[in-house]
Amino acid sequence: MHFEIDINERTHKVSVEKVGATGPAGGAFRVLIDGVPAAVDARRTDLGLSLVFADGRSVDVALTDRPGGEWFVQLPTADVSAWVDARRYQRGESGGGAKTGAQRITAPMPGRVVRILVKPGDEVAHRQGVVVVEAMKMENELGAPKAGRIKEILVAEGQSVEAGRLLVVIE
Amino acid sequence: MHFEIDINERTHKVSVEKVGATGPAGGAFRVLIDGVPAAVDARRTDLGLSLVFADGRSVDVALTDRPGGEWFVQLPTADVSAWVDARRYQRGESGGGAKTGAQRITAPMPGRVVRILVKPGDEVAHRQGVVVVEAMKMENELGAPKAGRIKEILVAEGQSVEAGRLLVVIE
Amino acid sequence: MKVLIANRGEIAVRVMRACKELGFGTVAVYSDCDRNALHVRLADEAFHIGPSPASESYLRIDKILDVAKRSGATLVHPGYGFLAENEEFGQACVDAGLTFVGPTPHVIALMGSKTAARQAAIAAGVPVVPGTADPFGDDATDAWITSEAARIGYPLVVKAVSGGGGKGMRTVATPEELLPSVRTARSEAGSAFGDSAVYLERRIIKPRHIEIQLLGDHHGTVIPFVERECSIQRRHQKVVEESPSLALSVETRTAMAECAAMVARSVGYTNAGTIEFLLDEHEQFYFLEMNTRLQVEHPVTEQVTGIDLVHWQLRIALGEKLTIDPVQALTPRMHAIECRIYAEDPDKGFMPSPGLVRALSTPSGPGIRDDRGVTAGFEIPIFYDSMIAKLVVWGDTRTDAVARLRRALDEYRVVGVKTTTPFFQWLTEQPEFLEGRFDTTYLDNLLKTRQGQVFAVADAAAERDATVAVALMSWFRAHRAVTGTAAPTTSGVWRQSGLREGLRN
Amino acid sequence: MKVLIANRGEIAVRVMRACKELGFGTVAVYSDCDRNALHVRLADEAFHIGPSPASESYLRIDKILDVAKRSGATLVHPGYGFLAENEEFGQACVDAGLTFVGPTPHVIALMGSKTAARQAAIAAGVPVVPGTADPFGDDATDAWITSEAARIGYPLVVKAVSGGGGKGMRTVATPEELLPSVRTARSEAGSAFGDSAVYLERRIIKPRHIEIQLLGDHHGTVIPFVERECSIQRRHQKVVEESPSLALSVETRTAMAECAAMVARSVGYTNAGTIEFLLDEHEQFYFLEMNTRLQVEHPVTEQVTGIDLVHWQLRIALGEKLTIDPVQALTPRMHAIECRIYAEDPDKGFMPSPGLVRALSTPSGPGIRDDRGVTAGFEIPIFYDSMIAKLVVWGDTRTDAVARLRRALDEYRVVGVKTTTPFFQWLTEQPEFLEGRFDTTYLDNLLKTRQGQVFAVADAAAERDATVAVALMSWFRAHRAVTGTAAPTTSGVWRQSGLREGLRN
Repeated sequence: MHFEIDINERTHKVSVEKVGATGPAGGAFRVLIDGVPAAVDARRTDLGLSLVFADGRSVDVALTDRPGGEWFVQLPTADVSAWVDARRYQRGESGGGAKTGAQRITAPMPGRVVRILVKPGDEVAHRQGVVVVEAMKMENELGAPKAGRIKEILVAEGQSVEAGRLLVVIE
Repeated sequence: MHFEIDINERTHKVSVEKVGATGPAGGAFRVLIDGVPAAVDARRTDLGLSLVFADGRSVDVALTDRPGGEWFVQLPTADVSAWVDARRYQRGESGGGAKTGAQRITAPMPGRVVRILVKPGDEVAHRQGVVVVEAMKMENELGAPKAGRIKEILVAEGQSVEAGRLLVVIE
Repeated sequence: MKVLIANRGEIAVRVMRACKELGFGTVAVYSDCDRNALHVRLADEAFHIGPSPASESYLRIDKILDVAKRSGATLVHPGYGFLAENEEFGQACVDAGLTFVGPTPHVIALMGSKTAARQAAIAAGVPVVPGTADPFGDDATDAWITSEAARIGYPLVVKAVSGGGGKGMRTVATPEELLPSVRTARSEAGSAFGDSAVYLERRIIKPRHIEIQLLGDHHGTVIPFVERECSIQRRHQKVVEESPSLALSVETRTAMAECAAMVARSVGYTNAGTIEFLLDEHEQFYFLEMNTRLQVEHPVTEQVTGIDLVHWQLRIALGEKLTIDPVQALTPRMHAIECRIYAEDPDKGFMPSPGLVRALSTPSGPGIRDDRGVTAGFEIPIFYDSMIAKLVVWGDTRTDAVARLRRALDEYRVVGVKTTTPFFQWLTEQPEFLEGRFDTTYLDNLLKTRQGQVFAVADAAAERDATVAVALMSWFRAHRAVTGTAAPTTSGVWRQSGLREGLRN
Repeated sequence: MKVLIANRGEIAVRVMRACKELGFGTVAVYSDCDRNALHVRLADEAFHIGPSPASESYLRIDKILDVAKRSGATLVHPGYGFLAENEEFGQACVDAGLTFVGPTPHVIALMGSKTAARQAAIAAGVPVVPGTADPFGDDATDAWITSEAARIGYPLVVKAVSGGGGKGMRTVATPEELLPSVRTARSEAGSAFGDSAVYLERRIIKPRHIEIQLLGDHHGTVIPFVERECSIQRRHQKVVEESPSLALSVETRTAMAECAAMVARSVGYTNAGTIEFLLDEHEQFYFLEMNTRLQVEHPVTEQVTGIDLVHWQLRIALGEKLTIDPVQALTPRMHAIECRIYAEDPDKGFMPSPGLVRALSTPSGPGIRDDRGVTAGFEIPIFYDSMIAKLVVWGDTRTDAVARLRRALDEYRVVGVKTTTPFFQWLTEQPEFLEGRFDTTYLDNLLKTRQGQVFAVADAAAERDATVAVALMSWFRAHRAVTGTAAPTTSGVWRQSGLREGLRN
């Protein structure tokens, strides 16, 4: 099987092939990541997956699926978000219409939009504040995940938003 | 909804009726157990159910489903096995044909049958040894869960059995 | 005998454990969003007290007293936060014939006032930060203010009596800044709190926050404990606490403990309380304030002394005499460190990150205590403090404790939500932290210099691992859909889950 | 530096934690059924070494040495069990240039022989159970045997040198029974072990099992620790261990510790080891045997002394000098108790009850240490010891520790398998246990009188609760099937689970 996986603004092409007997509990796989091969034994766990690579390296990975094809990946050393086949998910998404490379800012928690700091067409720098959401009595400024141009703003000041709600699209 | 639940050789007739808004996460219920009513708020948890009764009593219950309509119920104070609508399950069971009141002895773990201590038609007392299964280098004598007559023996000495395998039926 | 625990989360769980160990029944209260919280599940009895906002549930004195009546509880433990330092609540318990596990309402009120507490400390002969004896209003003359400031010495701070969270507060470095600063502080406090009274206090340079836990019984005995250091703070919130402090000599410890006990004795203090001090660069200490309740960070004291503070809270409330050996209380047997693990995203300015805990794996083994109010399957509510756990570790030395802390942080996996764990993993690598060279300004200053840099950077190897994991999980999902192994209709709740299928070969 | 842990389960996890705290890399080995075990998941590296039976994996010296080579590990920690007391393995490690974390192969072999160890104890001037100096064969005359027996005194025990598990062992109450018992013991041992040599030993009445942990470095220092009492045994297997013992005066402790150290010094013992003694009714103690490895029950000693034994095992192996304060090692700061929680059904004669752990909730908070090798989703294998965890609790006094133990047992929920928890809940209510009136025969005798009675009886209220729970869970299942809320096809692994849906409102 082939996947396109977006992590940290990079897209990786991955192919997965099972090696020998592999059940839903796990088994041995040959994985090609951007053309580089890796042999890995993967088993499903209460947290996600236990990976053991051919050289013996053991990595315990926690995985959480989120709306829009996102996976929240918790490694022992760092947390990252990944999108599987992002194009497919983005095509189907209402109000999005973003192409690969577009960044979406979503509400990380339920709250109220108190300020919008940009308008469509604005150029924003990496980490520049874009929108302020109040939740748990704290104002939280959401910054641009990368430099770009504001393509779309999908909320208004004062509006209540649920967690995961798409707020702004940057292209 | 109505259920028949067998616990400790007794059959309880239970009806469950939801009270107000109740989702899959839980809610408030009115339960009739053998005609005696109880009001309970029940929520699903990682272990099973959290129950809070009308008088405030809080009980955290762990529940495991097993083949044949059995539930393994772990209360803070004791563990018990229960069968829901046992008749229905027993009708459909191959090789069983037992009616309500019949007791089945199953292999509690994978192992090997080393001795069968009874033959069909034998009368057995409560806790009397019926079959010996070897597992983890230990011989484990399985006793009669209640007094009765051996109806059927479904394994032979020397035979390997998987966990849950029906060994003997007592009526 | 039943104890009503008028709180939620980890502290409610911690108090319940003490109750069970002492043989008392436990009564929990809960709001809408806490129905399946751990404190409800562990309690013998649980009662709903209202909607999720604290003002409609955990802060409702009437509802809590009603639960006490319905359940037949005779003791009320307030935990910390919510109603713990509310003298009205203490009084209402007393009026209802309940035993409040804490000091008397009178003492709560007295020590709750910053200026009254300061007066009590002065009266007990305990050093306070030099400052004006009383707050002053609009009637104070410029000349008087200027002469008071000269007496106190610069730099100093103008503080509003009713202030908090930095509002109504101004730092004054030179005499020229004095009068303008007093005016702005006054006007800010007046509009924010409706009270424009302010006072002057010397500004301590590089202050360390050191506090003394104490217990007082109803027979006149007050026992002070070895200090806790809580200088690692972010925006005036403690994030790491430890005991003992690296900055204190045994002589200063003894002197500080004696001062704390003097203040407590002078006001007839009973039950558990903490006196906070500032320690300057010259190991001089100054009374700061008193907390008239159990502190969040009490476990580090329990670990280093082997004394269970919550047991004693309950025993004192029932009239028992303190039989603790004062030397044991004042002598650390080991070094303990506590980290407050929050559902916050440290890489986004510590923004709250509540949500569903999908799965949970916590550290165990030697030298670990995990005080937690959250289980797998619990949705951390948006309505309260988002603390997940207090991770307490100990070792023979501070170095051992820090090594263990790192090990424990690596093992702590809260699946589905962002936590402050990566921040602590970073902090425990900082030389100043490792060498104990810090004060209350350390962390905010350090965070400023980082300008929002990510704490735990996913390097190329980690990115690769994540890519492999996501690809394989996607494979499993697709595979399951194809082979139809999922969700056999006759199987159970757990059998239907991917986990269950996944693990059955 | 990397450490290969040649073991599995909780002890592999415990050793890994020590390695991580000391900054060493960790290398795990695993058999087929342990692929997703906790010790594999926590390790930096993990290598498959064969099928599930131990004889094809964890006991395969060649495969383990091969992993050491492939991984570049330079230290090997054997844990307990498996190869821990196998001198061949120790020698093979040495031959391969690896550092074996344990005593030398020579000392393992020496102290592994019951008679050689006994000789070493006698040579060191340590009391042993009175008996024949050497084993004797068919050539011993009846007259000699009779006179030896008279010297030793009745009752006595005939024991086969190669015996074990009660085989080749006979108790002799009177002189008349002597010669027939010797003959049957010999013939039983001859056919069972191919070695008919036996010896005579006085039978100690109401013996308590007391043992002394010790550490020895490569510079001649041996440090003995405060005793552990392990008299609560079922069929010669320890089930509860505690420290300190209620049966020992400080004088006897000191004497016993000194004896243990003398034996260890006399054989040049290095690394961690334990000397087991029997204590009779008159507080006389007798050398029993030495265990040349880390014991299962080592955590109780760590808790009461604050000394990390596994840290020291690694440090000693690397040539460090012991710098432990001997007084700290010999002085209990508190009371600690360990329960071995097994996947066994105590209500069916402690029959093994392996299987899938569906969910897991473990006790935490003050005074708890949970050494566990099992996680939710792990299938406890049928191939090894079915231990789930060692639950260690402590308190200022034994009474406090027992109260905490009860609280912790109530919190321990291993969902899906039967465990020995109900047995411990029952045991901690027994007056003899509470008052410390027990010896190694106590538990077997007590269990005999119970004749298989159920430990935790589900009374009418519990039966009612269970009925309600099962009815409601059935309702939820039916409800979900009807409303079709289950398993939306686009959602994830966890989302598909009943848990996930269940918790989303």
